[in-house]
Amino acid sequence: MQRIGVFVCWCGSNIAGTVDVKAVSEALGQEPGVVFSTNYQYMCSEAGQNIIKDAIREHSLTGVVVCSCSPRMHEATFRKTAAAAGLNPYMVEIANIREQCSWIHKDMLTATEKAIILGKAAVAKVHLNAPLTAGESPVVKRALVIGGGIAGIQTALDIAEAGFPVDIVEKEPTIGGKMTQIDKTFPTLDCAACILTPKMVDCAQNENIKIYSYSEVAAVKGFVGNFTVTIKKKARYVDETKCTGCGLCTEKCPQKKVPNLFNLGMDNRRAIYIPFAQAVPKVATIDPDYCNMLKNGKCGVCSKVCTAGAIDYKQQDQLIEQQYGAIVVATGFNPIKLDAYDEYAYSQSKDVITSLEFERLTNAAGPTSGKLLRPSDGKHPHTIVFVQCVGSRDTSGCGKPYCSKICCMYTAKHAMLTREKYPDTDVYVFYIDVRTPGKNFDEFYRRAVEEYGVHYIKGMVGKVAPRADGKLMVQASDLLANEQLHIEADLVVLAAAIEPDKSARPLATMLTASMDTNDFFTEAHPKLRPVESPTAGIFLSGACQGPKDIPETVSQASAAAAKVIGLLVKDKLTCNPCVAQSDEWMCNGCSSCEKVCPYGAISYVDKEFRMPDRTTAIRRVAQVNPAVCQGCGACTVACPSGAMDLKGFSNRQIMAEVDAICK
Amino acid sequence: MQKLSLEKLGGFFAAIAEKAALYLPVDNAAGQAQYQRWSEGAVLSSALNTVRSAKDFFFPQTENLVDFKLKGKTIEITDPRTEQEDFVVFGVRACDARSFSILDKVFLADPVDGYYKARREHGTIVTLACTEPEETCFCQSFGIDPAEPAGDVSCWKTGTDLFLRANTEKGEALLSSLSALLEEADEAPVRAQQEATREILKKLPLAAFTTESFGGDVLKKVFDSEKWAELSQSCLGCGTCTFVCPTCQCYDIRDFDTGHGVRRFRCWDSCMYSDFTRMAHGNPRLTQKERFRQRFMHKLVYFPANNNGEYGCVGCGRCLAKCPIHMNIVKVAKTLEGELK
Amino acid sequence: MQVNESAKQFKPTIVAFCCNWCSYAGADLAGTNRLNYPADVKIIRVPCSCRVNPMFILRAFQRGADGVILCGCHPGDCHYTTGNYYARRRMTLLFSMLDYLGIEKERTRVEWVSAAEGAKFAATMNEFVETIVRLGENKRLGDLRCKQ
Amino acid sequence: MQAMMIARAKELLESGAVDRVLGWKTGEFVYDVTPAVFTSAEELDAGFVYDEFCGPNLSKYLISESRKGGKVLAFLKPCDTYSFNQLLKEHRILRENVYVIGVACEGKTDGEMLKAAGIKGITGIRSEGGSLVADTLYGEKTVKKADVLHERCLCCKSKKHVVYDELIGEEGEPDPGCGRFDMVEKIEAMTADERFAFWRGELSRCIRCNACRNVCPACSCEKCVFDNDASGIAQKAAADDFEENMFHIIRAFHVAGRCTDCGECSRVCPQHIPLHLLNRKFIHDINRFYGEYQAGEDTDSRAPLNTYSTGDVEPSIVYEKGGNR
Repeated sequence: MQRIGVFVCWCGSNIAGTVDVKAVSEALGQEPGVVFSTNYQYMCSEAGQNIIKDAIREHSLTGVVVCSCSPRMHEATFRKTAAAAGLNPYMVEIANIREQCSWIHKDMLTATEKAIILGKAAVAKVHLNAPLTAGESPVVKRALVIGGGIAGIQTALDIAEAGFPVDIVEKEPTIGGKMTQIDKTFPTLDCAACILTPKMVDCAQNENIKIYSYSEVAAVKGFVGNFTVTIKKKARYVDETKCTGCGLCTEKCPQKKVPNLFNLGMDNRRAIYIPFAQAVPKVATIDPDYCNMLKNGKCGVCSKVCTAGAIDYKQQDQLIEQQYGAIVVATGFNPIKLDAYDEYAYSQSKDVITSLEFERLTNAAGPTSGKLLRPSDGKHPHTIVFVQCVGSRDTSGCGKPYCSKICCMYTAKHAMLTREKYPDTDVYVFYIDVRTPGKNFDEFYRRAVEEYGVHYIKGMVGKVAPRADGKLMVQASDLLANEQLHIEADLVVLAAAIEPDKSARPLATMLTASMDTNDFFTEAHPKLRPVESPTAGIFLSGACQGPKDIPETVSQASAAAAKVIGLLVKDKLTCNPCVAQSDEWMCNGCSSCEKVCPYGAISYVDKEFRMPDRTTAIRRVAQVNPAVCQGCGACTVACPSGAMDLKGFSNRQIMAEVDAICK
Repeated sequence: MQKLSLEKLGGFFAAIAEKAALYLPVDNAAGQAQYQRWSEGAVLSSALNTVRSAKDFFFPQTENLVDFKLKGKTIEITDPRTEQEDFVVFGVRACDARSFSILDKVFLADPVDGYYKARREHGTIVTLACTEPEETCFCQSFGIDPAEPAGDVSCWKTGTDLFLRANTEKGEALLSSLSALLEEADEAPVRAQQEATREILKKLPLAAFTTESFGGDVLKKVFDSEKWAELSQSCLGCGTCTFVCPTCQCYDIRDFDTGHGVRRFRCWDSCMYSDFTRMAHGNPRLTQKERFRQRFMHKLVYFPANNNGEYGCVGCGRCLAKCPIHMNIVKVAKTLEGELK
Repeated sequence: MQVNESAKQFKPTIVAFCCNWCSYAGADLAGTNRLNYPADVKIIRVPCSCRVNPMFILRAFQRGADGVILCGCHPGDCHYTTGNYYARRRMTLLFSMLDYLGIEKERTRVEWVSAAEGAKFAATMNEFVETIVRLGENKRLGDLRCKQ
Repeated sequence: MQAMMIARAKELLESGAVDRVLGWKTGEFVYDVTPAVFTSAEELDAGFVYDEFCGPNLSKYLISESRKGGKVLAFLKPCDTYSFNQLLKEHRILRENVYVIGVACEGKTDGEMLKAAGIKGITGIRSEGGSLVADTLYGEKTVKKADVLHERCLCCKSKKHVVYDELIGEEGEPDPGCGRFDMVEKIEAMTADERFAFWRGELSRCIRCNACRNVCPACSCEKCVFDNDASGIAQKAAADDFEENMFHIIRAFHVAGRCTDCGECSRVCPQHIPLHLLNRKFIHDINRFYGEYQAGEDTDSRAPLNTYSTGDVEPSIVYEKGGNR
């Protein structure tokens, strides 16, 4: 039997105004197990807290009920009070007689009656409370960033700056991501490379940062504070430590017909390559699909010309295991495949290109060295049609239901730059809506229309038909003028929707991090915890969480870094003690609980039990990892035998409250 | 012996119901017979027997023993019992009639069970002779003659009449109170019916079944038999056999928190249940085999040992019909018999 | 459905399970804004709507509740991301079963109330209490032993 | 059929492929077969039976049998295999220790139905085409097989074995048109008052013998909440109408999405309460609200209550759909 103390707060007149606090403390004093009951003007004041402390000591209370404001307000306060007096903080329960009683009722009698019942419920609950102690788990002071795009780079740099070691895992041979392929950035129009490459170099030079390029995450074990991650370093057949990046091999390699993916296949590279001049690490990589030596053992030119002797045809994939305290996901995005959009003739005509391909066509390091020429005949295009929302805001099923967010702005940029460089070109932009929220975005868009005379037409393009003479017949509707348009275009640029990188889904499974139906990672709370995954210790940076432009990505990257730093500075993590717990004797090992756990906190072990008939049996039973469990209780209802219960909100406790309220 | 024409049966029931609560077997929604309080128009079931036995009337499945009320911090104890009304149970078969003598040995022996005693004193049992015994019947194995049922009043239902004979003072009292409806009768038709019934009894598949071999000093031998494992292997551990049994009399006492007090009640228990006779230290019968064995040891060995040879079974055959996996006292006895010979 | 004559005198007992993150905060907000709703409603705080076991709801009716309402974060906003989705399925099936057994379906209800929807909370409770008063005392799912 | 099964069982025992055989054993009368484990050819000859009375679903026994060491041969009827599969899914049966032989089933006869059909004092029975001819103490009686089948067999959901190591007899197919939800829909169409009256009438007969629970392959909990005093809702007897409702509602809820509709609960109920109508209500609702789902059909899909979709119907659907007022 508990020895319970009841403390009724007047909250000045906030409670005492409509609730007869004396009557409440007297009535509750009559409840079984209540050995002390009193009321005071402000329980949360120092004087009030002292009343509680003294009572705990004098009456050796084992439980405390405070009838006051919402627990969301002062539960923490009164728990500290109890702890200060040597009582386990989780032996305190709050009866909310202000927000949920005195403030909503005018009649003293009714309010008092209700306050008493709420108090009784709290007393009934405390009777079943048990002292809880928050567990602790150590923190490995090292972070992993998955993805080496601008998001990953920024996060890594910020964490490293704070003095913690960070590893970046990048699946491509170089870090930098999509931004390396972009020519200029809106709305400032400064060149992407100029602002990105210095950051890439910083990463390479920062002793706190280790870059695993041409690598992937193969497995993740553990939980917040200590994850064990297996990184698969793919064989690049070049010894990173020896390669000087001189590039001689990439010129001598006889295999010249390899589509250059960095330029989206618009030109060719060799079988051994360095993606681009500013690559980090600046190390050559052999493409095993095209290298004659690797395919049929005939060639070996690169190894002959390599003075550093870095070429190693025997190199194998390598598995590296590493401990981390926190993991940041920055897997980024890709434009969707446009094969489903025949009406735009993307697969039929070379002169129908995506916006990213357009970036390469206008980039000095691109296939045309920056001159805007038609891919088909290398002629200068005079009429260019930009089509917005290709696959975005598309509920037909073949596209994406969401807005890709960046297209409006980069299209305005493309249109503007084209008109600036080639004033003789006609530029049309077809749009559903032009969305320009963001600093200086709308001004930017208006400049495109007003200063650069880009033709913005509200309406969708119905069909793009390549003509024998190389022209592209663009058929579209002008919704404002309400007329059909036929444009003879030389070049059509499609603003393809963006989607999360394909590697994200399997990764999410490894991390037990949840994803939405579009494969974007879901945040712990859409408003209040936007850079954390619901899974403790997993953080989100950049477009893997939703479409973003560069400034947004960078700010989220830094936000994620801040969260990671906040975690890594801790030596130990105190876990929330109100977590689920499975009674192994009752557990059937049916896996229902595991299925509904959003955190992957439940695992199964085969345990030997001494059965009632004195035999021993191996049984599969659930175990909850208190460091991972967040205490939602989904598992407790999924469990038919009731083996799974939630500390602090146990079945018995909640039913006791129900009983007290209903009697 | 007296009789009344079946046409008058309704009036006869009405007359009884005027003086006391009358219960009789009636077909329920599921087409099975169950005892029901008589009301105008109630039709006596033609089924051989009810699913639940007549023991319910004297030893109900649940009954309140005592109430505790919390007044502030003091506890007030009250007896929930109200004045026991007189009642009549009509249509009890010979097997169930015998079951009362077995229950009496348990509840009326010192210390007397007041709750049970009160019901026995206020209840009048009117039995009805069987005419169409079924394959599951084996009451004759226990010296019961279904054609000559005991009870306060015995009845025989022929095609035209209901014959009645009082066997006890209670019975006399009941019949005399109904004399207006009854006429003196010649026993011949009853005798004829009995002969016919006894002919059928000889042909019953279990006519030869006997539990004699359990009479002697066989306790240890039976208890240690290897056969229990095999017999109990498919037992579900449900309480069907116990709850339809007219002689099972084990109960549990539990407290129910009503929110404003505690109600202490008793309810039937079953030795087949995993928590049967569980004590502070745990459960003395750890496996279903042991619990299963308990039931049959009790009926075939322990009970006769303590009650000069009377078995704890009346051969009503309910468990034979109702066990979900058709394991029953007959199969058990026959299997163990082999061991004893 | 029959309207209870003694509706005026009848003071129902109503249990409201509220998830800690949205609905309980919503209830607090209703209080902060002094939005009145009947005192018949008593709130029980649970971490998430998915913590509510059908057992609790039946228990409430057994002990004399006339109506039970479950409030949680709006689907998609669950603090634990998925809790209310599970709660939604569980309650849909449970309510459907109660209805199937002939228990007045209006006695049970689920509402999604965010931390910002104090007004919605108060309105919902007012409406729910009205419904229950109209239905009258819960006779079909109560336990006679628990009656005073 | 029976002969083939015995022969095969003997082979497997002899070859040492299996150590035990789980099947049905003859009884005192024609209809009282008992699930039993056989360990030798002699035992098989002495008592193994497979006939129209072999209703009991053997799957649940395999929870313990598969853990007793050695390998057990189990004969499973089509509907039994669904239970078996569901138990595999819940990790309750060690598959590697069970050799499953699927046996065809034409529907099983319900001994209780024979009695209900007025066939009493049965001493023997033989099948003649679509009818059963019974010798009784009161003469020969004939009844149509269809009239004395178990309810679950009258609307058999599937004659397909969803899991087996080998088959004896013809393999059948699932039957979506079996009409097993007709009665559920009939009840849904009643008024609330009628439904209440109907269920009170049925459930008030409950004697809480727990046969329905103990026979149920989905009710395989190590310790049932109703037997567990620590659960706070333990009940020994239904001391009040409420407890009857509570027990059956919670039981149905606990097996919702896991119940394969094997019909054992209704088969064993001594009071003939149509308990399957509770489980079927959940199955029917799940099919309607969340898409067709048959528990036991596979071992990898997610149980309806252990998953969700963001577009799920709101509980308020009960007010609109539900049953009529």
